[in-house]
Amino acid sequence: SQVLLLLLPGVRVQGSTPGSRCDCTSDIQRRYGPFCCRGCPMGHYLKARCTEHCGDSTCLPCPRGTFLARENHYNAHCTRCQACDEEAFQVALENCSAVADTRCGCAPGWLVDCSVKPCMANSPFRCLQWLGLATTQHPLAPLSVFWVQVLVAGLLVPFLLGVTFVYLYWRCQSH
Amino acid sequence: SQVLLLLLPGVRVQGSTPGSRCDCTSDIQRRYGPFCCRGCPMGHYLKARCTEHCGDSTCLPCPRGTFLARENHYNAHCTRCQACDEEAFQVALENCSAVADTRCGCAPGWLVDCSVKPCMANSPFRCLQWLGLATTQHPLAPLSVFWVQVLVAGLLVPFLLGVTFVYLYWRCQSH
Amino acid sequence: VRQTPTQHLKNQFPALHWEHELGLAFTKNRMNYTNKFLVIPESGDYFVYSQITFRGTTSECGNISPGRQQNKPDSIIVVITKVTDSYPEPSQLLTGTKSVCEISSNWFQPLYLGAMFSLQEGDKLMVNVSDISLVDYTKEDKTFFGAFLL
Amino acid sequence: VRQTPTQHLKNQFPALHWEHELGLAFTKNRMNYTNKFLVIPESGDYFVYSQITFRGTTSECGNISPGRQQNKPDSIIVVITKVTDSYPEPSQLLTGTKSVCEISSNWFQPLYLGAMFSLQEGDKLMVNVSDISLVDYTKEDKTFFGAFLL
Amino acid sequence: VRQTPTQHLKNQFPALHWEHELGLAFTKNRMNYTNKFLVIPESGDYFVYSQITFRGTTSECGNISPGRQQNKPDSIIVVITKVTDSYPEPSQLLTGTKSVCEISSNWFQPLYLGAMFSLQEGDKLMVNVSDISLVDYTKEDKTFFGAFLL
Repeated sequence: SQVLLLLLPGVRVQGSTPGSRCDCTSDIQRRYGPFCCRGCPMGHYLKARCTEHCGDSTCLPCPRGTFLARENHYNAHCTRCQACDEEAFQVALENCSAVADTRCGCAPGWLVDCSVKPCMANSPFRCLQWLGLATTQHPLAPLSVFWVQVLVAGLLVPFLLGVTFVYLYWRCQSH
Repeated sequence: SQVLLLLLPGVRVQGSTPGSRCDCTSDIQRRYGPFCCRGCPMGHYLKARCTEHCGDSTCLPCPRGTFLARENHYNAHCTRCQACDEEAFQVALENCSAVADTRCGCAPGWLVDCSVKPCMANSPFRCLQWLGLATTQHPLAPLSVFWVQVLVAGLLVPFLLGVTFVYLYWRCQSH
Repeated sequence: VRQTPTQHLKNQFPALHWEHELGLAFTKNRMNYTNKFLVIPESGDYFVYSQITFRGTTSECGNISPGRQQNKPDSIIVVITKVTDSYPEPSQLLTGTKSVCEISSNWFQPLYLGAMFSLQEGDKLMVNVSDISLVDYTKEDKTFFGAFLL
Repeated sequence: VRQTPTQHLKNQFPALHWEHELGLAFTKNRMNYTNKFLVIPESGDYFVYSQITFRGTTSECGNISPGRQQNKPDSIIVVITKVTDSYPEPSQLLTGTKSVCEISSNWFQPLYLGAMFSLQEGDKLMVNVSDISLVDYTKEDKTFFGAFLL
Repeated sequence: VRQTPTQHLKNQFPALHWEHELGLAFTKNRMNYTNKFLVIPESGDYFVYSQITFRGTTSECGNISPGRQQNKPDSIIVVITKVTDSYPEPSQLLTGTKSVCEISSNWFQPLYLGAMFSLQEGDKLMVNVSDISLVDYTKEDKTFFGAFLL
């Protein structure tokens, strides 16, 4: 069974500045069989190679949702834009364009909370509401409730005993 | 696309004791097509089968880093030697040879600490320094020290207060 | 085929929507993708595979308090399901199921599945997950689904 | 090939028995299954794969008490082993090994393996597991084993 | 291709070195291995796969003390990356990423990846991991990497 390829109307031929030297050794051109072709600009993918020496490749714009950030390439596919993790309250600080990936981050008033340690460039992260920082950021974990009890017991009991002791001592002296 | 096979110079033909009976039924020989061939010795792999009845197979020494521990076999590949886990401070008690795998263990003065329970033959293990046993094997985990303190404070303080209270009460009554 | 999840089916786990043209995703040789299904173009033996990366904030089960009872774990499940004209009910081809009881503030982990099946022309394959909100759909190299004729 | 485990072999981990005809299980093109072994019908490159879903009640290791020492984990292991006439010892082709120290009342998780090997006619493949009692053999889409010629 | 890891690349995670001739490892049909890369000999659809077994001693996150806050987990990551002449940046084909917060004294677990890709002659594949010191390179059946033309 064969692959179905659609010829898209509105193809635009891309190329670098006309007249620049063409010898296939510089980064700008690349040899494809007998010809030396110019690469595609950023935001475009290679649809077809050039058909004459030092000719321009046929390059098409990256479809919506994809991008290619580098110049003078021969990639036949655009890279897919990443999606921001809405479950982690991430927002797109910069939407994906044909030349740059989505930039995910936190909305103003929200805090970036890296999900792992150590935190690296593309580590997963969550956005925490800055306002309710006291409650959400460090919610009173059930475990610290335990500690409050220990504290209370550890202070209160000696205090009560002390008070009883002083009272009795005072009563004893006053007789 | 085809596989590239290189004929190696210096091939040595191996075989078991000459003149032993050859009837393809014993373990020693094995029928390959019309012929009955002798197997390869340990430390060698089968390069080519025998070309005459009861002939010897062509066997080559196992390359460095591989081994075959058994006799009279027809294996075309040697098994790769295992590596010792340096991150777990393991050392090679016996380096890999053409006839035996690496034997990993702990250096003298180090303790084998199996990483799993139950501990089986080839379970992963770490080497712990024996000398500092009191500190390393069961170092008094910082956690239990904490609990000892809580215990002491929780018991001792009320006890002392109680004793003082009884003493004073007794003195008060006796006046 | 890369993944953009939306909840649709009633009686099973929700099925995932997939991207099938952009980036690393592609369909060829008449393998078709429509509305959450890969449609088998010709009868034969296919290798079917998928990875779903799940992620979540900590589960109640992972909440450790002194003298706590042992809690029941949550779970993450991925199922590759076949829908066929020859039988009115979908059948589960592959299932990855894992308990989750993490003590950390959040967790993430992949489940991978892959095996060979004899499929008929017109059979449809989809991927169902126990909870779509736990699926990490942010990058196509983490969550994917595919099939090829052997 | 689907899975009905019984314990048999001595020196390695126990090998699993498999269902090879019913349900999703099938053998074709002279690939044969006998007594726990898939038998390779012709020499060539094969993709060999298996998934074992393990499940258990909580392990001692996961028992959290204040001031506890860190325990050693249990482990779950699956090995795809080759037995060949050309050499008197089985060889381990693929191994999935995972530590288990769950704090929940019970746990379940899959281990998946798959890779390409050059195999000879008559070679036999089997699946060994560290503890058969931990294998979830209840459904064929959770625990499976297969191989196909490339 | 079996695995002997050394750290090399700058901007991504470190890439692993592989053994490609000894034991179970082999290259054939002009598939080439040089300096951490599998080099694609002819354009076509390839199934690319890898398993990395990670192991480590317990993580800070798993340290349970009374009244502890929930810690952030460590993580283990494996990425199969493609480097191509047609584009100046490597692209991530497959990613396995898992959080690690184990309470036991040590832990070990595999991450498996596998999928089909259209690759061009001369494309190069490598495996990057988040931390080479966590990779279990001791046995070739636990950590491996391969690709074959469909």
